[in-house]
This record gives sequence, structure tokens and C-alpha cells, in this order.
Amino acid sequence: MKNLIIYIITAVIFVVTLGVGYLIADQYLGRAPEQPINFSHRIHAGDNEIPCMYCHSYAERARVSGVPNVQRCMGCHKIIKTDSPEIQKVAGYWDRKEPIPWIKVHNLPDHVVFPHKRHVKAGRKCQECHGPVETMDVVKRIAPLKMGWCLKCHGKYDVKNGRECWTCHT
Amino acid sequence: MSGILTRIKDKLKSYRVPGYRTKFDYKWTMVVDLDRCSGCEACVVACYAENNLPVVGKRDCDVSRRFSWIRIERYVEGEYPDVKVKFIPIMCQHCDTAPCEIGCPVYATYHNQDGLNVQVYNRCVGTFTCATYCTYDVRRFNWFTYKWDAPLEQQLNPDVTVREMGVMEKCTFCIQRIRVAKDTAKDEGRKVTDGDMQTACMQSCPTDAITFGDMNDPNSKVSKLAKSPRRYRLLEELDTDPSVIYLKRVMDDKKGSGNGHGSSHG
Amino acid sequence: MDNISYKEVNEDVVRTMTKTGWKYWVALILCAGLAVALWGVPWGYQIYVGQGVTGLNTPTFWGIYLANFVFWIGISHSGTLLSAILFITATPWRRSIYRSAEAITFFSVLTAAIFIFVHMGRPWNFYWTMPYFTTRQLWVNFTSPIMFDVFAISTYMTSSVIFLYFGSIPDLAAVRDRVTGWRKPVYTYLSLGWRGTDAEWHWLSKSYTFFAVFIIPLAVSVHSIVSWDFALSMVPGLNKTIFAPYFVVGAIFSGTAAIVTLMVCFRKAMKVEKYITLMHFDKLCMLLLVMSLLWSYINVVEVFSGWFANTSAENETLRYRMFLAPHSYMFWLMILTNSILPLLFIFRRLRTSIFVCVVVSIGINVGMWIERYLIVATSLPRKFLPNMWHDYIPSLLEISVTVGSFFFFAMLFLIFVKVWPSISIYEVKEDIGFPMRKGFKRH
Amino acid sequence: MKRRDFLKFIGAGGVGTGLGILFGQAIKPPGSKLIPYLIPPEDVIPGIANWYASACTQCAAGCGILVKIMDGRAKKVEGNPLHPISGGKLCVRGQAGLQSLYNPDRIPGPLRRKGARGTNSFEPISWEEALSEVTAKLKELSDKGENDKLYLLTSALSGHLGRLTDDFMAGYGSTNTINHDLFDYRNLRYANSAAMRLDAIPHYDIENTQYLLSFGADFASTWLSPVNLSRGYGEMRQGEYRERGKFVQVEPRISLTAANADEWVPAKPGSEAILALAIAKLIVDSGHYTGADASAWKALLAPFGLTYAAEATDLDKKKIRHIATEFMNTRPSLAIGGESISAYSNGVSGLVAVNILNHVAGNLGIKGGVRANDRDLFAGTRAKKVGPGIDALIRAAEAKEVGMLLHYNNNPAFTTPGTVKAAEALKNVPYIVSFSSFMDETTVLSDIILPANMSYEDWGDHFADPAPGYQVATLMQPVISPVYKTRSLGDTIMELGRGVGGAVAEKMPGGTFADHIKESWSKLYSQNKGMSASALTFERFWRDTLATGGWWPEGAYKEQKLSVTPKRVARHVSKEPAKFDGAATQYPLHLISYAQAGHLDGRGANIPWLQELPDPVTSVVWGSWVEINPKTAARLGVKMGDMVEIESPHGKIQSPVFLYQGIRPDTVAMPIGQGHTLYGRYAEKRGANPIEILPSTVDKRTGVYALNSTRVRILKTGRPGDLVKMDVSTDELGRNIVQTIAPGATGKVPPSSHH
Repeated sequence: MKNLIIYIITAVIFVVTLGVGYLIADQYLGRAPEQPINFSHRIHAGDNEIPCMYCHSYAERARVSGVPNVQRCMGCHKIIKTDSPEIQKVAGYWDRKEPIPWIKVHNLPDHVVFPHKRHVKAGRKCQECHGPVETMDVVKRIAPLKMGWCLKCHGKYDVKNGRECWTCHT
Repeated sequence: MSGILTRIKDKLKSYRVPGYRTKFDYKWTMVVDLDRCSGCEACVVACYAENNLPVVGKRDCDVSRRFSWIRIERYVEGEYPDVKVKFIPIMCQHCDTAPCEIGCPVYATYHNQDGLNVQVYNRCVGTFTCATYCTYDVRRFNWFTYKWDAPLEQQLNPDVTVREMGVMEKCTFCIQRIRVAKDTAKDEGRKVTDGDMQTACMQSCPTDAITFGDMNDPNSKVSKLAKSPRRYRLLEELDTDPSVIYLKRVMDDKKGSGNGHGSSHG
Repeated sequence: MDNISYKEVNEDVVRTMTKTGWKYWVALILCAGLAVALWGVPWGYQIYVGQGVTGLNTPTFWGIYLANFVFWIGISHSGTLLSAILFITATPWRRSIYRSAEAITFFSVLTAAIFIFVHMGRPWNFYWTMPYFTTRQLWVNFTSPIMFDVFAISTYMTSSVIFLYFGSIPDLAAVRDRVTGWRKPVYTYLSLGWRGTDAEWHWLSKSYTFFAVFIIPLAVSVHSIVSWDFALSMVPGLNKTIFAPYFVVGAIFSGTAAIVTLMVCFRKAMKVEKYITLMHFDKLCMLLLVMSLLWSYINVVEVFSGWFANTSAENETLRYRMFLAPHSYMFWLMILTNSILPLLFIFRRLRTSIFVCVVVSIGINVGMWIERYLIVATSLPRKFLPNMWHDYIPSLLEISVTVGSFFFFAMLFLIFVKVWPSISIYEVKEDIGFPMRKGFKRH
Repeated sequence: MKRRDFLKFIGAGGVGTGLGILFGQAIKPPGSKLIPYLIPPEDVIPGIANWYASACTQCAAGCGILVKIMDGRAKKVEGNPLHPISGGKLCVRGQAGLQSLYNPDRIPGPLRRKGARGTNSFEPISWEEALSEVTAKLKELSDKGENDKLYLLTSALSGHLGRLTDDFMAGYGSTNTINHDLFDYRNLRYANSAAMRLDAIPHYDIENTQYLLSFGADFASTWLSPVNLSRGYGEMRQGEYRERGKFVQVEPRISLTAANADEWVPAKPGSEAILALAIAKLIVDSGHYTGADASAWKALLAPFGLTYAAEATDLDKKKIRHIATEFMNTRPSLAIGGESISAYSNGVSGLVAVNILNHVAGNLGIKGGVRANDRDLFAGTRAKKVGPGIDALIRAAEAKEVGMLLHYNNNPAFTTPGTVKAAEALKNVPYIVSFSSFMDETTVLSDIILPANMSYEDWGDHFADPAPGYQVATLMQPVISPVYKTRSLGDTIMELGRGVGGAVAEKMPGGTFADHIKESWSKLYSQNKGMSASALTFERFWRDTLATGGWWPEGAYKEQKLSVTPKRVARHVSKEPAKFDGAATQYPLHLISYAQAGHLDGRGANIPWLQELPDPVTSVVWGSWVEINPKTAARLGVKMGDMVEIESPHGKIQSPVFLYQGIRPDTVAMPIGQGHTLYGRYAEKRGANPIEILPSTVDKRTGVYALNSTRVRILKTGRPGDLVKMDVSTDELGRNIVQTIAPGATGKVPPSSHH
């Protein structure tokens, strides 16, 4: 009888922790998907100190920051490091007139309005949300991108109407 | 001791539910001139296009599940040949003391800093309370997850969420346009002024029956129109304090309905 | 009950729990199967497809589910409230029926609570209606009558369960001492080591009395709050000051009727006629009569004041409810079952006729269900703007869910009888008196 | 608890968490793709809308529009606020044009007929194949020397596309260009031309008038240029700093426009012309008219006495006199004649009568009256005279005189009376080429379909007719890339012309249609001084024009004197009543078929928004209905929603009943637009088409089929109909929902004044 109860409790603990584990994975473990091209932010933003908004040029102006267009890549890589196999991949896309199918790392649900513009104009550093990208070879999501995380920051900087639902949701 | 109290207060403030404001940044108001309104329903289609309203089909129309956030109601009185037809566009009245806001258990609908009665889709659990309490029948419910036949979905407005099943929705006074206007104004370091934005219905109205603007600004067009002696508000006796102001239709109907009634707020 | 010995009582009650005929099993499986088929499966489909499978429409956002919710909450008032009132007033005939009545309370509150989720658009987010601290800094709306409901019903459910459990402890101990096999450890746990000492009896009696007193205002408030779901809106036909007492009276009325119906079935099925006698029915029917008169009075007042107010909205609702298709026949059926048929109970002979009791009590339950249904289904379709009026006709799925809920309830009750002493052993024994003193007569 | 148990728990917890994380990581959806531009287009920022100016082609009014483009897709159409026709506003059909563009039932690419004609069995082919086949057929016809047997059937094509098709036809050697639309105002053009010598439709200055007397012009929803006229209507009612204008509508039923009128005058169908002339007579007799030819007018109008008119129109004498007095004493006043006065066998006479009325009241050529538009709409693009109508084509087809038919953008098989049997006639045509975007009743008859781009995908221009008193040229540019494999109609025509060779090829301009448009505009620019004044170079002008949406010399309005003389109109003024098919004893009810606000002549029926848009008057959605007065319905024993049979001498259709107080008891009305047998999933097999049961009665002067020229009877079927209407009750029940105020109480109040 006693054993039965122990077993039951063990099973319950197992199931509950299974769920907890899933939630941890879902909410807090970032992910670093494999990209079609092994682009290294460390080399570009870190070693060569290219400003973020040189490539992500819409961040100051629009809701999205924008992935650099292939033309922008080739603007430099027509000359620089043309012999590297990864750059040749980019050149391949350019020659085929194909855009590069990058994989999204940071994704927000449709009902969230997140204007990069407002955040950049308010003086927030890219790294506050995206982490030390300039040190990453493969970009990894470091923030959970969940509402509580957003609100923490809105509270910290005392954003006007920063806790209003309709500031971010449409 | 007082330190702890302040901290508790602060903590609670962060939890303070929105909606206890008496002063608003803006006081968005709509004035509908019934004497101008011809009932052509251009506003209805504009709303469909702007706000991603689904088309539900004949069967669901039959059980009154049409989605238009703004609708034209008609009232016909008299017998042939003395027949009068009257139109009134009705959209969410954005009441200041809104019955729906009282009803919602989860604050999916509340009053925001602009005096708008807003609906937060992703918070909605679908208890229907708001729609039941609404005295103007302006709330619409997503009975199903609606689909658009390809490629019609390419028309969907990316600024507006496509709602999923089980969520209540209603006229937002085109809050996405307000957001754009505020964004632009903020870039230019000023407040939104009259004419910076129009709601979709106002934009399309061929007879200029709908005017939208900020009531806090005494020089705005709505502020001026709101002083008209023709002013009244819909079902004013219910004391919901709507933000939509109607201007009476000039009409020679024998009943003379509304003469002296509801105009006392001018 | 004078010729019953203590032993007999014990054995009879334990027998109801241990001896199960095949008919009982069939009934239980049937109920469970039908509950799943008529309620579970359609509900699953509704969650998958959306609320569109119901007959709800734009002005009528609340339909048969809300009516069921109120109905089951009403039924729940039978037990706990009745039991508590009768306990405080030391009414002797309460003793053999109160246990089942309290169980009915619990099960019907449970059914009612589930109906809240059935009627929700996104039931998977139900926990958002609970107040808890989250990182999202979201809170619930304490001004919402729906929130009042959440608190009232959860409090009521908890108190009812505790009330039921406290009153059962000595019986559980009695059962513990008489069963074998797997039941033994279960009832050992459940009876909390009850030994029957004087101190234990003393504290049981104290706490039981406390709960009895506590639960009466609670029960009244619960149904008042349920009525406020409607009464605090502005909708003509719902916005009525009289709704709170109306609902409380209605709840007791329907609850009592439910008890009568169930008691008839129960005593027949479990062959416990010696504990639930005609005297009990006599008293219950008297209560029904009183409640019926009260209910009729409030109904007349409601209609009269509505008519007297003579506003367009109020007139239209009354007209729609009483005279127009598609619901007017229901209204008059309700008047028949709730106001006219219970008048039969003026006669003692009819009060003690099981047949009349069954007919009238089932009639009252039907009538009370109709009352709740009409409140929703004839008010919302006739709101303020005539242009948006739209009739509400429940879809087959909604009706199926409604029927299914009765099977669900029956299933719970059937299970209850098998796992819980459904007649209070110790209180029935009190009724019998002391066995060692032959010739003792109660007055 | 034992230690072993505790360890068990710890173990279970650890393993559970680990597995949970693994599981969570494993089922994480693969991130969606993030596709950048290869080369970013200019001015495009993702997520920020760009607005491009164009013209609306949902009807012939030619409103200037702005199309909202985000990420390469059209999101919304709004009026162009700079444009003088639309003034930033747009009607239901204009806004719903997007669902026409993105319609799932558009013809996705060139098709060739596979099965028998009319069976809707087509196979997809390539554009090269399609073009070469049509070119070969054109050559074949030309080789046979039957060049004049080529017919072109289009809706009225405005601007340079129209000129290109004209050039094509002229080069090919055929004069058979047939312009047809159900509502193309041929009667109005003819009447204006006959009475006032105007080729272009004048500007009806509703905005500035004080008294508007409309004879069945449903300008609030469909007539002429609804957006422009509605804008005027709004101003007439509550424009700032002016007296509120009065509005009287003469119509057998309360249309959307009549619902807005201060007075509804339900004249008997077919008697509107008599009413207009009677009012004119009262005005002339009263001495209000002081022209030299007053006596001639008196003589001409003599037969239209008050007693006669009252009897013919079924109106009160007092009412007619009252209207006449107000009409002449309120300055300026304006009479307009719309569909319901012109939809009879003598429709032109009615519209002429309206012109007479305007003339004798002194409303011609004044602010707030009828103002002439320039005949020369745009240098070299004259307003078209009334050419041959659809009846000419059908007669030719019946006589097998059509060798080949090019068809674009209209649907005669749907919009001509059933008795005409247009589809049967067109089956006689050996080879039909269609440029249509949708498989409708006419397109399905074609042998090959070369779907054209929609206006949002194509270059083009539009010259407004009616214009608001000055020339308005609207430029169309492709605002999105084609949704399907379609091609610019201009390019197709040019390619065909070049392929055929000879005179046609010479007429065809070089380059693409886009080049042609730009070149034509540069010609216009150099010809027209008004254009040059605003910009220094053509390139600059072109850029500005693309941004603003077109060119219009606002303020260039020159008041032009207009007049009607008794001599000109004498032959159009007669007491001869309108002809109705069906004996009054057998068919007691008049049938009015009118343009439904959303569907116009049926072209909107495949747009879900418009199907679900409640009719502004009846609130019916997704179907058709027949309006019957409750008194008549009670006599017939039918109630709301019952299915009835509407029988004319030429056939019968079924439709559910809509009880409507606002219609004469001797009249029933049906909307046009539904009843398509073929027009995409949203339109097919829905409602009934009243045109099916109309006679082939035409006004002989113009060849326009008269829509209101039959009587019908209503037969019960005993079945319930499929009527779905949004209004449950139209009774206000004294709830003060639409509050009103008597006209005297306000007159006009400037908005700023305090109460």
C-alpha cells in the first residue's frame, strides 16, 4: 500500500517536472538555428566594428529592423574576402538573383506591435534585447521575448503608458 | 515602515489595473452628422478593408453574425405615401462609463489613456459579458477562426491583428492609425493635431458626415461641431457617456422626436 | 422509525455502498456513457471548431449554457442551504435526507462551474479569471460581476464540501469499521481516526454548527451574485432590482424540488423506505408550496412593475417573453408548473402521494429551468436598438450538452452513493433513540 | 519518509525536467524564414505603407484613388484627396475593388476553349500561343476581306486605351466599336445633346443648389458619379455658412437617395416626364420665365395641364403646385433626371423634360444649377457622341454578320433582357476573343481568353465625364505587379495590331503601352498650355502627375451659357405615354429594376465584401429580393420572406418578398446584380436577375433597353424564400434613436455657434 503511494507520488513528480522542463525550454532557453550562410556577427560587428544600423538600416525608421538585402552584402564582398567559401555562397545567391532565406531567431506573435524605431530613438542599445551579438558567431536568442520581460524594462525606464495594453497590442 | 509601505504601494501600482483615469492625453471623439449621412455604407466597406473583418457568408449572416464594426441602421416610419426613412451609422460608442468595461472579468476591455474603449484580443477569454452588457450591440465575436480564400488574404492589413476564434472585437476608432499619427507626431516632437489622422470610415465618407478628432483640443473640428444645438448622444438616458456625438437629422417628421430631448448638453 | 435497531441502520447504509446489483452498474455506465457522448464529445467539438456551433448570435451572446449554469447553481441550493437551515432550526425530519442533499449541492455546483467553461470562447485560458501575481502584471477586474461569481462559487463549493465532509466523519468511521478489502484503508484515511470520544463529538458539533451558520448567508449571497451577472447589466429584462431575492427564492424552490425527485428515486432504488418516509415528503412539499407562492409573488411583482414603468424597452421584453414566438409557450408552461401545479400541495393527501410529488417536483424543475432560460433568451434578443434584434434558438449541440449535463450529474450521484454513506447513520440513530431503553418514545 | 523514497523523488524530478527540456527543444517549430530583398526598391521600408495614385475603374465615374501598398501588396484603396471627383472619398464599389483584384476566381492566365461553346471548359495555354492564334485569326479575317466584320465590344473605355482600341479598329478597317454598359447614360447624353447641344455630360452642381428636384436619380449610390454628387449633397445639407438646401425626389420607390429627400413624390411609373412638364408649365404660366420665347414654351407645354398631370401621375394637385412654386422661387434650384425617369420606352423624353424644366426655371449655366463641361475633355479626346448600342451587335450577330468579336469588360449576356437572347446570338459569332478577368456569362462564350491586367496592375488614364466643370485627367500606374499571369490590355492590342501588319501596324505606337501613355501625355503636355504652366519640364510634370494622380486645372471653370429652345425639343415633347408590356388587367404591377448599390449592373456580385454589405435600403445580403408594398402583399397573401414568382409576359423568376412601405402599391421593384449563372464562387446561383424577364423594348432614339417597361404579376409559391436581411425591426418604437429636428428650427447654424 505504502509502495503504491510512493509510486504515485514519483509519477506525479515526473509528470510535473516534465512540464516544467518543457516550459523552461520554451520560455527561457534561446535557440540558435543553423543559417544558410555561416554569418558571424562577431567578425562583422565585433572585430570590424561595423555599426548595427549599417546593415539593419530600417531599425531607426520602421517597425522592423530589416535584414540586409543581398546587394548590401555584395557591396563589400565584391572586394573583401571573395575567396572564402561562405562569401562564395553569398555570391552564388547574388548571381542566381535569389534572396538568402535566413532563419528567424527573434520572433514575436502577430498581436504584438514592436516598433524598433521607437526603441532605438529612445536610446536603447540593440544589445539590451539582442544580447552581445558582437561576440556571437551564431546568433542566439538570449531574451525570452515574453510579456513579463517586456514589462520589466518598461517599468525600469518608466515608459509613458508603458503598461497600457494597447501600447503594444493591436 | 513608510519605506515598506511605499514599496508595497509601488508594487501594487505596477499591478494597478488600467482604467481609472479622469484625465486623458487625448479625448478622441467622433461626430456623426445625421443630416449629412446618406446611408451609402461606404464607411462599412472601408472598415472591412482597414480592420481585416472577415466575410462570414450567408448562413452566418442569417443568424446575425455579420462582422461589420460599423453598421448603418435604418428606421422606417409611416405608411405609404408618408414614409420617412432614417439612417444612423452605429459603431462602438467608446463610452466613458462603459458597461462592457465593468463586465469583463480579465480586463480585456478597458479605457486607455486616450479615452478609448479598447479591446485586447490576446487577453480575451470569451465570456461574452462585454457584448451582453453593451447597450449598442456593437461587439462582434469570432465564432470560428475565419479564413480568406487565397489570394484574398494578401489584402489583409498588417497593422491589424487577424483575430482567432473565441475572441471578442469591436470598433477601435482605427487605433492603428492613431498609433501611426502619434508616432509621426512624436518624431516631430509635438502632439497629434487635428487632421493628422482620420479613421477609415471618416476617410471614406462621401458626404463628410463623420468627423473625428481630439475633444481636448478646443480648436479641433469635433470640439466645434460638438457645440451644435443639433447635438445628441445615442441612448443618452442610459448614462454611458459615449464619445460618439450625433447631430440630429433635420427632418419634418410629425412626431418631432427628440425635440428638446438630449439637446440640453450643448 | 421506532422499530429499527442501530445495527440495522449501520448495515443498511453500508449495504447501499457495498452491495451493487447489475442494474445499478448498467445505470452508472449508461449515465457515464451518455455524459461523455452528449456532453464531452460535443463540447470537444465546440472547443475545436468554435462557439459558432451554438445558436448564439450577435445580440444574444448568452444562451442555454448560461441558463444551465444558473439552473445548476439553483439546484445546489437544495442541499447545503436547506440542510443548514433545518439544522439550525433543529428540524427532526432533516436527518435522513440531508447527506444526499449536500451531495447534490456539491455536484450541481460542479456541473454549474463546468458550464462556465463550456460557454467561454477560449476555455483554455480559463485561469486568467483567477487573481494571481504574474510577471505580466495583469490583474483581474474586481468590478466585474463575473469575478464576483468566481469568488462566490469557489467559496461556496469549498464550504459545501467541508460541510459535507465534517458531517460525514462519524459515519465514515462507522463504515470503516464494517468494510473490508480495498475500502478499509480508504475509509481509514477519510475518517481521520475518529474514535467517537466525547471530545470528538463535542468539537464536531461545534464546528458543524459553525459551518451551518456560516453557510446560510453564503448560499444566499451566491445566488444573489449569480443574479447580478444579469441584474448589473443595463439590458432590459435583466436590469431588475428584484433579481437577487427572485433568484434566491427560485434556487431554493428548484433545489427542494430536485431533492424531492431524487429522494423518490433514491429510496426506491436503494430500498431505504424506512428512513425516508412519507412524513419527509409531506414536509418537503409544504416547503415547495411556500416557495411556489413566494416565487409567484415575485414574478407578479416583476411583471407588474415592468408593465407599470411603461418604457419601450421594458414593454417589448415583456411582450416578447409572454406573447410572441418563439418562446411564449415556454412562459405559460412555466407559470403552469411553478405557480399552479404546486397549489396541489395544499392538500395533505397529495403531499403524501409519491406520484403527485414526482410529477409536481419534476414539473417545477422543468419550470425553473425554463425560467432561467427565458431570462437569457428573451431579454438579450430584444435590447435597445430594434435594428439589431435577433431571436435565439439553441442549436442541437447546445441541447445535447444540456441533456448531457443531467447524465453527468446523475453519474456523479450514482458514484457518490457507492462511495459515501448517503444517509447519515449517526443522526438517524439519534432519531431512533436509545436502544437500551425499551419503550422510549420520542415526542 | 525514507531516504530511498526521497532519492526516488529527486531522480524522477531530474529525469522529468531533463526530458521536458529535450522535448521542448525538439518540438520547437523551425523558425520561419526571413527573406530580404535582393535589391531594395526605392522608398520601400518594410512595414511602412506607400500610397500610389491611380484611378478607380469600378464604374465610369473615374474617381482618383490612392492605393496603399505595403510589402508589395495592395492593402487599401482610398480616394485621392487632391482629386476633384473623389476629393478623398470613395464609394463601396471603389473600395471593394481590391477584392476584385485579389479575387480567387480571376482568370489566372490565357485560356483556350476545349469543349463546346458555353460549357465552361477551357485549357490553359501560353501567352505566345494565345497571341499568335488570335493574330492568325485576325489575319484570316482580313485575308477574306471581311475586315468590317470585326466587332469590338467593350465598356466605355476612357482615355488612351479607348483611343488605342479606336485606332486598332480604324486601322483594321472596321467601324464596329460597340460600347455597352447597362448604366452608360446613353439616354442622358442623347437628351442633353438634343436639348442643350452638349456632348459631354454637364456638371450637376448639387453642392451649391438650394433646391434639388431629382427625378429618380439615385446619386447617393449608383447614378453618374456617386462620390462626387454625394460630396455635393453633404455640402448642400450642412455645408458651412450656407442655407440648408431642400431636396425632393420623384420616384416610384424610396431608393437610398429618396430616403434622404425631404419629400418623396411617388409619381406613377412612366409619368415622371409629364410631372416635369407640368411643373415647367406652371412655371411658365406663372410668369417666372421671362425669355423671349415664353409664348412658344407656353404653346409647347399647353397639353400638360395640372389636372391632366395630377391624374397621370397619381399625385395631389396641391403637391405639384407646391413643388413648382418652391422650385422656381428658391434660387438656385436644380432638377436632375436619373435612371427611373429614363428607363422607359420614351426615356429620352423624360430627360428632355427635365432639361426643359431647368431651362424655364433659369437653372442652366449658373452656379448651383446645370453647368456645362468642356466638350473638349482633353486635347484631342472629344466626348463620344452616342454610337451604336448593344442592340446593333446582337442584330448583327443574329444575322451572322459578325466575323470575329473582341470582348472586354462587360457582360451583355447578363445585362440585356432575356427576350433578346444575347447569349444565343453571340453563339453565332465564329470566333470570340475575350480580354475579361472573370468567367462570366459572356466570357464563357469566347473561344480564347487573354485576361487583361486590372487597373491596379496597369498603366492607363481616364478623362472624367461628367467632369466637375473643368477637365480632369487621371493617370493610372501599376501599383502592384500582376497577381496572376495577366497582361496589359494595351500591350495585347498593340501586339495584335503589329502582328496583323498593314494599316493596323502603322497605327500602333511603338514600345509598350506604358511608353505610349507617357508619350501621349507628353503630347498633351506640349499641346496644352495649362499643363505647362505648372511645371518647367515634361519629366518634372510627369513625376508630379504620377504623385498627384493626374492633372486638372482647378479654377479654370468658365461659365458657359446653356439653353433649351422649344424648336429643338418639340419632337421629344409628347403626351404619348410610356409603353408597358403586359395588359394591366392580367399583369397589375409595374416592375422597377434598379441598380443595387454594391453590385451596380452585376459586376460587384463576385466581391464578398459587397455580397455581405447589406443593401442600404433593405439590408438584404447575399441574395436578391422583390420589394412589395405591405398593402399589396396583404392582398396577395404573401408575407416577408416568402418565395414568390414574378411573372412578366416574357418569363418568370423567383425571388423572396421584401415588404417595404416605401414603394407604390401598384409597383414592385427588384435589384439588378444577382442571379449570375457563372461569375465565380461568391456570385453564382444566388438570387435572380430581373433583366431576364424584361421585354426587348428600346427607346428608338438611342437603342437603350428600357428596364422599367413591363408589368408583372406576383404568384405565390407557398415556399419560404432565402431572404437574409440584417434589419430585424425598422420600427424605432419611440426610443429616440435617430433624433430629428424640424427644418425651421435650425435653418443653417454655423458649427461654431453656441447653443
